Amino acid sequence: MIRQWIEIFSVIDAISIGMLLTTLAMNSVRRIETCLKAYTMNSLLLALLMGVCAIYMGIAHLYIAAAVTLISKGIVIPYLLRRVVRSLRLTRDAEPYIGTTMSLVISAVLVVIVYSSLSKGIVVEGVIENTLKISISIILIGLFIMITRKKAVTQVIGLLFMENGLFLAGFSLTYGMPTLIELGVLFDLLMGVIILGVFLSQIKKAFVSVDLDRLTTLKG
Amino acid sequence: MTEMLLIPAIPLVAALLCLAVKNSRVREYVTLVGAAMLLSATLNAAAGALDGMTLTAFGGLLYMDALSAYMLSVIAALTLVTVIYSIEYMRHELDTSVINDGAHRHYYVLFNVFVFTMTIVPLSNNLAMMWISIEATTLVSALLVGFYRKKESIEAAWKYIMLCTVGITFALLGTFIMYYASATLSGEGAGVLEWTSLKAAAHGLNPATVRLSFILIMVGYGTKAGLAPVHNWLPDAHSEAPTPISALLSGILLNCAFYGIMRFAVITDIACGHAFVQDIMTVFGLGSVVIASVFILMQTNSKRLLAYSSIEHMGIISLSFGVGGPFGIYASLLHILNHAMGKPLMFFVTGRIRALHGTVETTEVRGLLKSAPLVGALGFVGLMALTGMPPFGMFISEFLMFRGLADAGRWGVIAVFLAASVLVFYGFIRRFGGMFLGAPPKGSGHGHGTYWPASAVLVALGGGLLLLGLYIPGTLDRLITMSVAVTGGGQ
Amino acid sequence: MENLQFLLIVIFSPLVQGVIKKLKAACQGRVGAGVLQPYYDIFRLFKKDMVVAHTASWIFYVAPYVVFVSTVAACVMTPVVSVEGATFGIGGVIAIIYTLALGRFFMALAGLDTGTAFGGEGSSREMTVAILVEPMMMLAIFTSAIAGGSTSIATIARSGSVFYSPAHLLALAAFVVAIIAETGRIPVDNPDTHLELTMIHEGMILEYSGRYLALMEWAHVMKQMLLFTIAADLYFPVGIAGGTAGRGALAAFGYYALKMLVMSAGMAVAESSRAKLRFFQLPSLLGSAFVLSFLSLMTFIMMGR
Amino acid sequence: METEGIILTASAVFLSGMLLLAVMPRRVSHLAYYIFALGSLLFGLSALQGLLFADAWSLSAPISGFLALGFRADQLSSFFGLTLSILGFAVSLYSTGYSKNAVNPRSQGALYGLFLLSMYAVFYASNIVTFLISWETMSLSSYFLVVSDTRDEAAGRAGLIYAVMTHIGTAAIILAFMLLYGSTGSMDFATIKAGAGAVGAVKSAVFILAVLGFGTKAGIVPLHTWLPLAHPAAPSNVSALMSGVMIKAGIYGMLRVCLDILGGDVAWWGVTLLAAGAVSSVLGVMYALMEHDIKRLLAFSSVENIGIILLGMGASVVFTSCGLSSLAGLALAASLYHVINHAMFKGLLFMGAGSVLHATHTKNMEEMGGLIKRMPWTGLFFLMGSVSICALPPFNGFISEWLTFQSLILGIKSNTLLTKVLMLSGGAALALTGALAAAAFVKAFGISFLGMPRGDNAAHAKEASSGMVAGMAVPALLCLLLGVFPGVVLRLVSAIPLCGLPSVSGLPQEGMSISVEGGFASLSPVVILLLMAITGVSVYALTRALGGRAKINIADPWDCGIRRLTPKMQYTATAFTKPLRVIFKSIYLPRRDLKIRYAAKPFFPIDITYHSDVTPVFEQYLYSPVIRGIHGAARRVRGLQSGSLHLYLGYILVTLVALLLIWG
Repeated sequence: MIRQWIEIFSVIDAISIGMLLTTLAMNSVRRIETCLKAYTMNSLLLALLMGVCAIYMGIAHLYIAAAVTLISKGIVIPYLLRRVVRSLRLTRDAEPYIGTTMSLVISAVLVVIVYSSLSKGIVVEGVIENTLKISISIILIGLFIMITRKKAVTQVIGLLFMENGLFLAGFSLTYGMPTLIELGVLFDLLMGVIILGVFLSQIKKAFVSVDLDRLTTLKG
Repeated sequence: MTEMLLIPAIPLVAALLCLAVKNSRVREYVTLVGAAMLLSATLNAAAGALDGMTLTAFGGLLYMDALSAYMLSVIAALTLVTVIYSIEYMRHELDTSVINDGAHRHYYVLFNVFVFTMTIVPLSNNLAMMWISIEATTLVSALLVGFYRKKESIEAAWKYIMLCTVGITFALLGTFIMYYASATLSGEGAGVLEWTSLKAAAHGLNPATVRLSFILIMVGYGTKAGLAPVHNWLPDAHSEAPTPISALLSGILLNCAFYGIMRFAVITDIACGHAFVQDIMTVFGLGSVVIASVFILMQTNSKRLLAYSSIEHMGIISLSFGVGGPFGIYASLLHILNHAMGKPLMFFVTGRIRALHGTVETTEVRGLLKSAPLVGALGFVGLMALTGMPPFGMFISEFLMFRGLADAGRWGVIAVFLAASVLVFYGFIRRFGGMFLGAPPKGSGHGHGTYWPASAVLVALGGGLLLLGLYIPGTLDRLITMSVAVTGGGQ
Repeated sequence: MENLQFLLIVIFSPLVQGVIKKLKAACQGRVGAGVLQPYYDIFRLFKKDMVVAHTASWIFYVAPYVVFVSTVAACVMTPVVSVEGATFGIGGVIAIIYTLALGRFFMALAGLDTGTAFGGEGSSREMTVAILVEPMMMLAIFTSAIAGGSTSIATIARSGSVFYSPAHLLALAAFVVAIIAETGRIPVDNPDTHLELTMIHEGMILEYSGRYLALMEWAHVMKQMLLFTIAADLYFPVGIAGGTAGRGALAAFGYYALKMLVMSAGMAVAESSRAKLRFFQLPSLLGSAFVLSFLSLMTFIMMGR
Repeated sequence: METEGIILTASAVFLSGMLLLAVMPRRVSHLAYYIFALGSLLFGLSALQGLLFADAWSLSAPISGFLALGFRADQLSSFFGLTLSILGFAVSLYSTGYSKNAVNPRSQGALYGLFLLSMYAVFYASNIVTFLISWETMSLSSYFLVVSDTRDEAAGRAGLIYAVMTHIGTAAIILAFMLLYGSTGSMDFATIKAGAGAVGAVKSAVFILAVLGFGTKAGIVPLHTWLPLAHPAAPSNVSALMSGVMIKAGIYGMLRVCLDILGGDVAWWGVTLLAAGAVSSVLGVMYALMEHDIKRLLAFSSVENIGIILLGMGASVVFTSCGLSSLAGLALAASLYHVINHAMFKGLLFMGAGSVLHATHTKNMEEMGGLIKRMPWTGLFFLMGSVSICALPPFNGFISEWLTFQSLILGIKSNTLLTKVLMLSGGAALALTGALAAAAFVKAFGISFLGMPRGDNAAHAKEASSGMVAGMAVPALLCLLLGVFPGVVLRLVSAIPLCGLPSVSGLPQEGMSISVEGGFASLSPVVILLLMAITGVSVYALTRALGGRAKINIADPWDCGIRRLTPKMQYTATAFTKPLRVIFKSIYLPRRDLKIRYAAKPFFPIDITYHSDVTPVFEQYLYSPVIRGIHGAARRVRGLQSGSLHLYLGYILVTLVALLLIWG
């Protein structure tokens, strides 16, 4: 009976669109704290979506996946990042390379491209039909955010957005891979974030700031 | 089974031991012995593969066929070589107190872990597993790139990890899509992402889906493999990492990433037809060669120059793999070996130059043939080998690539490639030739402690390149041919 | 017998020189020396002692013989009064020109050998002139060779095929200039002066004396008569024994003597009616002659005659 | 003994020599060159067998599954092999003396051996991959020999240009071969030749590429620029081999690909070759004239001689296209004859230049003079070389140029107006070349060997060591013999099927004399020689008869009475060619700068410095702009790697989007 509810209100689409919106929001947010909030929101939505699917399909290990996502992406990673940000005493991001409106337009274009190229190419059906497109859009927008943002931290956040999108995609395509693999992937990402944190503090030490414009000594 | 599990186990154990022991000498020897054992274990397994047997473990999670065996032997051999040189290099760093003992341990631990992650790549049959191991190599090697904690090295490491993580994200997406493609065909289950089963089912896969997945894989793993135009992390990382690590990065790490592409390419080849794979890999390959050639022309930092040459050679590998056919894939695999010999040789040479002159700027060094004959002579060997001159190995692989391209009737590609190769040669001979020839400046070449096994290794690499230029030993020939068969090329 | 006709040139060349000098004198309203004067000079030189520079090497001693010998060899290959003869098969006109070039080569070396400025100047100018003359001579000869279907003078002379056509007249004009240049006559060179700045041929042999000078001079006049002869064979083969309008040997002698006389006269008139050109004006003269010979060749190819 | 056996032994001899050099002490390293001489002899023996008894041996060894090293000898290869063997033997003898003052004799010796061996490999290679390997080994070993004197910065630069030019050439060659392979599906020359009919459309592309590629090595104008840099920079014994044989490898390549494999029956190919030949010969010798560096002079004259060879080759192609096979044979015979001749006298001249350099420590002719008195043998041999290269009878250069002249004049028999005009113009060019060459070598020999010493080094020069003299004697003698007995060479040449002489009415060698095309022309150099000898003797007798014993008084040369003629007053090399600089100024674009410091203007100068040279047209107006363009472009492209991480991420995004749009 819940399944009907989910279908009627097409909950999955709703949640994934929510994720897309939180990602798009990144284009306008400047305060780093807020960026982190947006990310946390995005992750929670992802976990929620997994949970819903778990209910919808009643696959046991999806609950595990949802739980793991909730813990790692919704709690641990934001916590780590917040610590780094605090330790580096970062408040605002520098002005991005591309203004808010322009970047929103570009993000929209990206979404369009994804939709068009996917609809003529890969054929997916069922509940995830939209989710996949949305997830790939999220990935591209995350990358776009990384391109526009100047501070290292915000870039990391952009990367994390990409990974959420990736998870959404992976999830919608695979309904949760064999758990071992999933854990491995998660572990890798976690390690990645930690190492990034390490380098962030090293950058702060070496370059006095985490403003990426200074990281251009190696060229040619 | 066990002999296969031995391969990743050895470096892991070595890493733990290095973590434990206090004495720096012991660390070196632990790593050295580990590398030697790794090589023997690999060759043992490879011998098995030569008899056509394929090994599997953990319910098909790990798997080894001729191709994996070939890649593993390259990895193991180069590891041993690099360890021997590392000893000389790191001792020099200790003696000149560039690093302290802690860093020394740090280095060897990471080194072994790095090797461990790289050995997993060719062994993993499950494509997601492969992705995990490749991502792991990035994380570990990033720490090695940033080893010196200098501004430049941190910057390089940051760019490296950022770009590769982004790239690899797409690779994972591609893997998911591949999973979806096969899942829609043969239902859920653990075997769905196993390369063997995918290859078996490849005919039935939805071409559009597979194409999308391969594009993402190409961009993702391509970033890691240093294919232009997504190669940008490579020159920085190679030039800033400790020299032995540069050798590992360019000699095998790039090939590990490319190995991922190969495995996917095989499936895509069957699913979407050869033309698609050929086109996309030619685009990336030729692009890399051309871009690299232009950058080599103007480069004065010898390590960066070598980094760009790595891009060029990855381009060649991709180009020849893309053209396929009986010659193309053989050429590609052979070129992997040649590159894994030539590039470390050249990196070690620059390492010794750095130890002698304290710089790797080509404009500041002259007359090495006089001041350090061995380095100078081997440097010339490496130079000629890397520019694809006969009678050295790379000429043979490039020649086979030409043959493949000629069979495919791609004259334009050959012409462009030849033009680019002229630029590459010009850049190399102009920069390195200047270092080796001429009269050494007064008071230069203050001798530093050279470790004779390292010299032996240099000579061995040079000799190997010469040998492969004139004769390819039967076993090697057979192993490569079998690997070609694995990829389904050669028909 | 007819293989010895080259001796005619060897023997009578001083006479031709004498005749030219006499006629020149006549043109200039002088009496001039007797026509046999060159013989006297040569014989006198043979008897004289020699003064040789201490800077000279063996090249200096060998050169006169090489020059003389090469000139004689060239004469042997040239039909004089009869086209019958085995010696014409030795080599055609190309061989003749290159044999003469051998002589020039050594003369130029001899000029440099003693290390005097005059010698160097002479050699330098001689080689320069040669560069301008030799190709045009060759081209002029190509025309005849193509027309006569052979590069052997005898054959060309025998086949009196297409003479007095435009091509041949052009070639003849070029060849005359070539002769003037090769024999070192006005307006290219002045054979009578030893004024430093104008010498070419005389500059090279300035250090020579006695018998060596004799050989050099003799070779020079031989070369002059040889070139006259070649011109006669190529462009006026009438009356040459064994030719188309073949006469007996005696008549042939007559014709030959007549031709030599006419050419000597022409030479004398030309020389006394013109002034010597500045050295750096020579290229325009010789260059135009080169164009003439090239035109002759082209016209022949186009018109076939 | 089986020819294969001889070949293998010879190669073994070479390798043993190279290995021995590694171990033998520095002092005795020159002995290795005797071993190389022996090896060359053996190779020569096998080549003679190949030519006389037409026994074609073949050897092969596998590289991998698909590739094999293969060597085969047909008459063409044997002819070039023979040429190489003769010169290789002579130069090796010469090197026993010359190498004593080398900077690093052992590595130089080893490279020398490798260089010789690789040239044999080039001539005998029977398939594409073998050819390319040998070709590049040849280029590399010569490159290392050029730069082997590491103290010499100029040599380094020359080496760089040489290496890059030759690599460009190789690229063209590879493409040409790949086109052949692609259209015939075979790597083996013989098979390719058999299937050459299938080449079809790309035929002309192959021709152009081959001319570019091999022409770079041969030094065709304007691809010659590396040659006058690299040849002088190399040690003189190597220069002799490079000019004598290595550039002929380029000729061999053209013969092999364009004439042997593709049949060489396209008129415009011949026209192209003729034009290239004419330009190269004239410009080459003109630049040679202006050189004061004796080795650069010789190098430029090599360009000229390559031009002459090409004239013959082009004529042959034209005749083939007209179906005049006999004339084609004649023309090719002329060109091959010139190949061996040039090997002899250019090798000889470079060795002579080497001895002079050895004795006077300078390559600048302005500091030489009077050497013939101090170095009689070297002087004599250099003179013989000069006479031969000026194509003066009775030496060998004359024969080949005579044959070339004949074939060009006979061009009148070709069937289009263009070819007729071009061939006869080629004849004109050849005539001009001959005259210019004479001037150039009067200068080369006269200024450096005659007159008074212009410097102390020249004044105290010593004759070269016996080994070097012996090395020079061999080609000197051959210059004379090949000039007097052309029948021998022509018989060897006629063994080459390309010349097809057995079927030719031209050149039936009746003993001593050669006659062309049914008596169109005939020549018997031996008779000319005899004539000269007889006349010489009789003239001497005559002079004795007329004047008795010569009474010679030694005195100062005529000095206009100023009492002391200093060497400074001699004609210099610059002065000697001044008239030509003026006459041909439109080609030379001469540059002069005259500096006079006065004590009191204008009549009392303290000193006058006069420097005059000619503009290197091709370097200045063809190569420099191109190179500058490439560098500029590369510099601009480097902006792509700006160091900004954002940009790099952008590349990833753009690439992905582009791929999605193309293939997604």
